[in-house]
Amino acid sequence: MFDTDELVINMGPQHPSTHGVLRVVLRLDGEKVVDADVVIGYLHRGVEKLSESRSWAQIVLLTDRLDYVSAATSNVGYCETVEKLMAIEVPRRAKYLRVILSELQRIASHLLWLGTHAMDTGAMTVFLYAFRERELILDLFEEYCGARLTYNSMRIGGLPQDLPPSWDRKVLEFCRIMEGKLEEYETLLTGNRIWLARTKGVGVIDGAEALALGLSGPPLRGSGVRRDVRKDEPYAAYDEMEFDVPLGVAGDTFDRYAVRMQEFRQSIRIIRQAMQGIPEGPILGKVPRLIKPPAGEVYHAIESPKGELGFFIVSDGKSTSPYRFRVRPPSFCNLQALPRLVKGHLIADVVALIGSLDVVLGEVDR
Amino acid sequence: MVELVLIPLLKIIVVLNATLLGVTYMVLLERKVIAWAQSRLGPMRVGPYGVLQPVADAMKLMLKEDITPARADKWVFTLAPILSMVPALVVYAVIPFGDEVHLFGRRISLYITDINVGLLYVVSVTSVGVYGIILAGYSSNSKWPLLASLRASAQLISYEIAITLTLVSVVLMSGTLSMVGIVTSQASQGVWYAFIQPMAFVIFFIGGLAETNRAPFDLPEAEQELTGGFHTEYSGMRFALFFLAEYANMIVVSSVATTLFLGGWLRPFPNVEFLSFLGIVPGWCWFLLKSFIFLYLFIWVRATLPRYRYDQLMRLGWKVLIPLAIANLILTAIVKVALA
Amino acid sequence: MITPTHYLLLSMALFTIGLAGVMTRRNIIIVFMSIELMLNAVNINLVAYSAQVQNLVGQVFAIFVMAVAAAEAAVGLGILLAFYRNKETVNIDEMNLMKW
Amino acid sequence: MAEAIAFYVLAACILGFAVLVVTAKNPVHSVVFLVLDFLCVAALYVTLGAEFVAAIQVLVYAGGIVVLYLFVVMLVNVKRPPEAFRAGGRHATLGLALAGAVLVEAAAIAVWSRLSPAAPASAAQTVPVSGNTEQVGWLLYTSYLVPFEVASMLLLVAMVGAIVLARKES
Repeated sequence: MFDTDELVINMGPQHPSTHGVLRVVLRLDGEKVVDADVVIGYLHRGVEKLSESRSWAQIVLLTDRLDYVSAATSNVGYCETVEKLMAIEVPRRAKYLRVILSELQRIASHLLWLGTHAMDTGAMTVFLYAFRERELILDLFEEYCGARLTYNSMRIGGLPQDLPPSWDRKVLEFCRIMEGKLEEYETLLTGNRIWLARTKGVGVIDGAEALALGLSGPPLRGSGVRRDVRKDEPYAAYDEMEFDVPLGVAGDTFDRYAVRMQEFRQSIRIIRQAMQGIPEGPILGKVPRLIKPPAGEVYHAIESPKGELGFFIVSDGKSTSPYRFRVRPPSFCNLQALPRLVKGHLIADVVALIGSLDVVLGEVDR
Repeated sequence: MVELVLIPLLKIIVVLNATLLGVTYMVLLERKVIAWAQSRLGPMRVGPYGVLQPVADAMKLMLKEDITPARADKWVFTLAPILSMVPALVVYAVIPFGDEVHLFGRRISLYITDINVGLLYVVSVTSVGVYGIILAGYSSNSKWPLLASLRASAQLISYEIAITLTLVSVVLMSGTLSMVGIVTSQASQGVWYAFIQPMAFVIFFIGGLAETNRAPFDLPEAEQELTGGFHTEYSGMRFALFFLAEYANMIVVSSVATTLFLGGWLRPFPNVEFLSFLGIVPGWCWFLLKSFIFLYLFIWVRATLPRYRYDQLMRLGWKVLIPLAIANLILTAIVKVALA
Repeated sequence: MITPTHYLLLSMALFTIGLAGVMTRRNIIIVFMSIELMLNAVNINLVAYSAQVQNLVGQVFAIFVMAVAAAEAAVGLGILLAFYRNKETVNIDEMNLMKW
Repeated sequence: MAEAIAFYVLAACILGFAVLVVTAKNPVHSVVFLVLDFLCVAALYVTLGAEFVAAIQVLVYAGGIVVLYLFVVMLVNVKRPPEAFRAGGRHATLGLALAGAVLVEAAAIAVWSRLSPAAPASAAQTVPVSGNTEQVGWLLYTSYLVPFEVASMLLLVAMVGAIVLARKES
């Protein structure tokens, strides 16, 4: 009825399903989205600039606040970047532990994505189921480092502490539970006609365009592009792990969903291998007491749950803090596909698509 | 005088109070059942197992500041919740909760009234309920409620057609529009209409979900899409009225479904002799039990399914349910004529 | 005692109010609504006399009137929407062209 | 007595709401009054023993037609503020005068030509069923079958016409 004119509507920054403080200005023709404009910056805290006046060791805890639902992977990314700059050799046990923590973190992050994505499409039970399992991971992290959200769990050159006793048993127990619960989620969603109707053919993007838009992580792999930093440029101990890179075909919301669901299983697989093959030894490499990398610049990327998380750091070799610090946040790059994805779809698809891109505003705005 | 005024008045008071109490506890039941489905406990703080939670909720809503948005159409804004609450309550006038009972030496029928056009009355009165939603969306002077109210009215009007068509096929079976008459005809035919009209029953249930804005058709109040739907701008008692109306409508739909398809107050298999011991249980208990099963289904569905999209909802209504309902109606008519 | 004359007077008054609305209001939607009021006035008459003479034909005709009113409203509002889309007005005074 | 009270109350409501429909500044208010007016008319039908027509009145008029009006009014109102009721223009004076004339004329006819009370009841068709709904249904499907079918054709045509008219040209 209201099709005679376009309706401009503000979705966010206060909106239940923009996952934080994202603001999307939608131009609607009835219920159909004609155009979308993503407005970001509501959560900008100046992490990058702030890092330039903090010591190298202090920056680790700033990286916690980038992707706050996936702090451990950000920690790994930053520490490895500095290690690369300083050419520090990390002990093998530390590498394995980093893999385990990263993959646990990936599962936790994907669980949060699954819950909110399903919640956005109205399946509220999945949300609580996902949080139930995420709780187990948070408990594991709490036992390891004492924190449940911002772990500060890495140090340049290794890890702050070794595993607590019987932690490994609990991790394996979690893997066992998680596999059963995955079946539960898939029963509620994957075969559900309404879920299929809501996700299949929504927000289709092909591989070439996804690459052109700079997508990475599950959104890119959902379009069928084989790109995974863990495989392509292995870091930590990923070169010793055996795992598959799940790929989508159609590049729609359902494929992005399916890719992540497969990644749960791959993560469990990696955790099991790492727990099995974890060597004994020190957990912290030889690191000078005062961290002062040589002059130079470095870029290093890891595969965070959201995609390729890169750190670009310039050191002048004189001061005890970076000269220039820059993050390549996967959420930020993935988010720029949103206007392209939502065009021509309905409002309900907008929330489904924000969910399927899995953005965290802490990382987008930094 | 007692027969004409006092007893109906007492009945009205009892039904209204029972309804409002039922509605508030329906909210608690929903929270509890969904919580159990999601491996939570639900409300536990107010009273043992949270049984006093509805009281606390009611207190909160009553004491909350009643906000009218700036530049809202104040007059309509106040009227809208009333317009959605009143039809939901007025429908109870024709719902037969049970047969006659003897009380204080009088025969009292367990319905407020039995009118000749009972079913038509239900349909007409519920069709007026859409005004509350449209006017709420319009008068809030806010875009999200407006979008939601458009969705809501389109949805309600579309699914009303399918529902009414299923009702027609039930009327074809019973030969009467009176709610009591429909129950007694099920007794005389010895079968619940759910068994001879399974298609109508299913369509009615799906349509009922849509008519009451329940998941998976809860688009008009989809929090994740429309920040709360048509009652986004409402607070306090006016919001409570919308809330009560929604749950009252759920009870209406389940009561009507019970009456039309599950034999109302009749015991299961009303004409099977060796089950007559079931007759010990009074009729109104059967009625409440059957309605409760429906309400439970409503909650169960909400805990399980994702939400339809607007276009899918319309497609389901117009391209699936309405043709099926029409086909069912024609089939019923043909069979009825062939058998006659 | 309420006689048919009472109903007749009621329906006349309602009809007149509707007529006054048609004549004075410039918003075409309100004009439409006034026409509905007039149709209702007619219906009151039909039903009142049907009750008076114990003949249901009056009620049957009232139902036909409603069917026609529904048809009128649908087409009328359809035309109005089409017009509004082109001219951005609902003022009846500005609707003075057969073609544009 | 009760009948008289019901009639006068309902008549007052009907006329009052009708006046408000015509004079309300905001078309949305007009629509709301129209709904209330139609509900009162339906109540009047009930007092006349025409339950079926009353139910249809609520279902078709209040629940159907007026919703359509509300939609259109909202569409128009959203885009521009409601225009004030401009009484006193040349049109208005003329219109009110005409309406008054019609009222006087009709009232005169009504008063002078007192109906002979109660046309013979035998004129009613004998209908083999009882109950208002059944009787109306019987008449509709026997004596008035052709008009009934014509009316349904009319509705179909109107539906198609409305869709064609309201559709956006693409």
